[in-house]
Amino acid sequence: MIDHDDDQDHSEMSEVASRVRALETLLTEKGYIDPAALDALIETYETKVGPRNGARIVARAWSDPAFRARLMTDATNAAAELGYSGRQGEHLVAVENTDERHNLVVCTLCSCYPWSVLGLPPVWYKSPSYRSRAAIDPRGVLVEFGVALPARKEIRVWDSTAELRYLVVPQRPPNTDGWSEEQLAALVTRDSMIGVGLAISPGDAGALR
Amino acid sequence: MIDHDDDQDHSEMSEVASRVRALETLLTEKGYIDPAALDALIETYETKVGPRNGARIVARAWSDPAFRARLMTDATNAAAELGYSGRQGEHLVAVENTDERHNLVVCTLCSCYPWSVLGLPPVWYKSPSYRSRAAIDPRGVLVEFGVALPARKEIRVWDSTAELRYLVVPQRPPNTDGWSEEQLAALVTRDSMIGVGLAISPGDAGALR
Amino acid sequence: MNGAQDLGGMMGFGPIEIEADEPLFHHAWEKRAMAVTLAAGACGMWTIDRSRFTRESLPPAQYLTKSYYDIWITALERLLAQTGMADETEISAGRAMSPPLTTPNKLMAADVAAALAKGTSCSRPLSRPARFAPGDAVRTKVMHPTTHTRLPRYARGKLGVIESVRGAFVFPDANAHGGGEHPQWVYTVRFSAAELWGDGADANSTVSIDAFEPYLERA
Amino acid sequence: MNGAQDLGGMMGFGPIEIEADEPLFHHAWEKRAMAVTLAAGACGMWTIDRSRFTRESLPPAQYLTKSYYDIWITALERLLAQTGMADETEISAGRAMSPPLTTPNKLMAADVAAALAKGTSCSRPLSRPARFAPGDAVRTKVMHPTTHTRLPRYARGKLGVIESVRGAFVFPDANAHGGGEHPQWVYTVRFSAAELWGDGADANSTVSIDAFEPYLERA
Repeated sequence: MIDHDDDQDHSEMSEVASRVRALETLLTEKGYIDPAALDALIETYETKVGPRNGARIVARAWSDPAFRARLMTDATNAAAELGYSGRQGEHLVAVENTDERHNLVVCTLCSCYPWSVLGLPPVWYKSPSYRSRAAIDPRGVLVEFGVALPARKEIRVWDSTAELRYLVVPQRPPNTDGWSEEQLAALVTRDSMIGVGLAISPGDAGALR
Repeated sequence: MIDHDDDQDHSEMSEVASRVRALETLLTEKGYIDPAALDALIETYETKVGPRNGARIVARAWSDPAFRARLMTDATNAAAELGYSGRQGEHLVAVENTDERHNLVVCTLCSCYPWSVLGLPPVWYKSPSYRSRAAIDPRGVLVEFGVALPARKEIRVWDSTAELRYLVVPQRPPNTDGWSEEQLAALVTRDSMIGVGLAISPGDAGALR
Repeated sequence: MNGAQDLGGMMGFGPIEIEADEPLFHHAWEKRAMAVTLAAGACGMWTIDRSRFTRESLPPAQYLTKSYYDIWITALERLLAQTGMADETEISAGRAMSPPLTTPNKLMAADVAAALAKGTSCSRPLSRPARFAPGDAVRTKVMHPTTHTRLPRYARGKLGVIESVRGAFVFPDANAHGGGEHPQWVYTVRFSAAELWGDGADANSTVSIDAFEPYLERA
Repeated sequence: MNGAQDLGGMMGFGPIEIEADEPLFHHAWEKRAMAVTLAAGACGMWTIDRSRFTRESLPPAQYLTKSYYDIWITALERLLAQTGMADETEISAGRAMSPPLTTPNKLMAADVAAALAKGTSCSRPLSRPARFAPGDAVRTKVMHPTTHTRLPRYARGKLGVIESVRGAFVFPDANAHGGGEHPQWVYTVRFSAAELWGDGADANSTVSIDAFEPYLERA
């Protein structure tokens, strides 16, 4: 699944590629879809709607206590203040990590994910491995992501079984006093907003994920 | 799966066939198995141990009330009286259909089946379709097998989750007074001893299954 | 339905395949699959609940073998055939051979930004009051419908506590099957790991689901 | 473990494929697969419980895709490698490249009839009395071990009645993992369909499982 050049070879993937092409041609010929709309949809998620949106929300919440309060009360409207709204974020809920409590988001039944603030979900989020284990063994799942939490730290798993979409607000790393929202946002990884990671601590070499 | 000539073509089945051949060769070379023992195992289930064993037990139970009583109390020993014992029948239990009650056997967790009296299980018995539905929708499963029971008739499903193996004793068909055990045994289908069928009624055209 | 989609608590799938610097798409076809699924959905011929049910109705061996975008595409093919928007011959051939149906809507390129920014709210007004309040003890129902439901198997017949009342939303169990929206109150219900998983469960973790009111009974 | 083998109550597999005049084997290789599995098992290097666990540990997509004899063969390959009876190179190549292990037993052709007629009893003497008697109300435990168990998911946390005390048998949950036989009393426990499946269950059907004593609590 990590095959980046594609659609030419004779792999199983090519069979799917040709089915997708067939559908696009068929639906265009039937007049059901506008091919240019497809380009616009792709461009939106490639360039406009992604985890940087969520990171800016988190950085604002870290910086602005009043915004944080609004975010925790009504995340849908708080996100909209920053211009992030819409598809698969219509009913947004923010859940906050603390010293005592860590939050982890999953959709065991399909792939529900807060698109409006995190973009499209990564493959692992939709995989049977993650979906099967997040609810029954969240601590073990976190270890696989390199996050070893002490046994005394409570883990709250949120299974997105209805139309609510969850955004984890990770803990603000230490030694970031006086940082700008832009600087802070660079510490907020996508994984930290799903709850499988922590925000980057200044000085950590780790790349954003 | 209904491809009877095989092992030559380039199908997926051939890949399995070559793995089986590889294992047999390897284990023989290592001295772990005796290839002639494999032939003897196959011959046993092709010619000696099969549903005719169970049918003779049922016919005897229909004919001999004392045997029936022993069968219902201790099926392992009752079957042994007729010479049927051993592998996957070490702990046999007989369950009897009546006017009020129908019995159905399944193994939801694998493919447990009373080999000593019914031989090797059919493909459908081991299939996810049967194993998934027999416990939750036994009446619907029976309809698929052509057996429509009235709603007032109790269905007892036996999920073979331990080492007990269940043999259903179907109801004796009417109009068989004075029939010999051999004649009666011909009415007892394999399916009727799993509980997905009934014994053949005299005059029915149906072939044995 | 208890299909292969109901994965919570299942085992045997091996480690999570975490990919460093994962690209947004792994194949060019995935982009088109995502977009064609969204654009076809925008025609308004089916609800999101019906499309979820169509995906979870795939044979389990397929559901567990296919990549997620392939699941989408396979379900889309089925939906097109079921609704009569295209027949199977057209889908196989990849060209139109019969006149189209009239659809309620068509997503044009110029409207994409606005449509995505607006989204599709599943929230609905509901005059009757919510039956439960935060702190209430509830037990989820034992039920195994062959139809669509959003109550996962692992959380059936379990004792939990209402954490939040989230508002009233379209009821997927009815809406997926053309039964109408029948809005219901939705609650976040929290369960201890011990309640859900029993012996050996993590002593310090909890799991919540978002449960529609008909899934719940007062405990 | 909650693997793909735990199929009771699952949905989406379609109609049962009933084959008229089904042959005993569908391919020549199936005969050999059956026989080689039995003969290899007769070496005494693993228990039936371990072989069941090995089969159910196959990735779910494989378990649900392979034919049953292929599941046997795939598990056999794993068992040979795990026990050191053969290594993966030998298994791929189909020939011996290293000396064999000494095994407790070897099934010779002349002994097949007697071995099959004798079988392998899992019954064991147990001095402590059975905890439950016919008619007792019991509740099955809620447990989700990652290890082998014979308590299916659909029958966990459920109220049933002891129908029969079947005797004491090797305990698969321990024996599958080299933990010894730890014999336990086995009971046939019967549940109403309503208890197991809730709303919409058949009013006039029941399901029994054969439950090892540690699966049960007095209700």
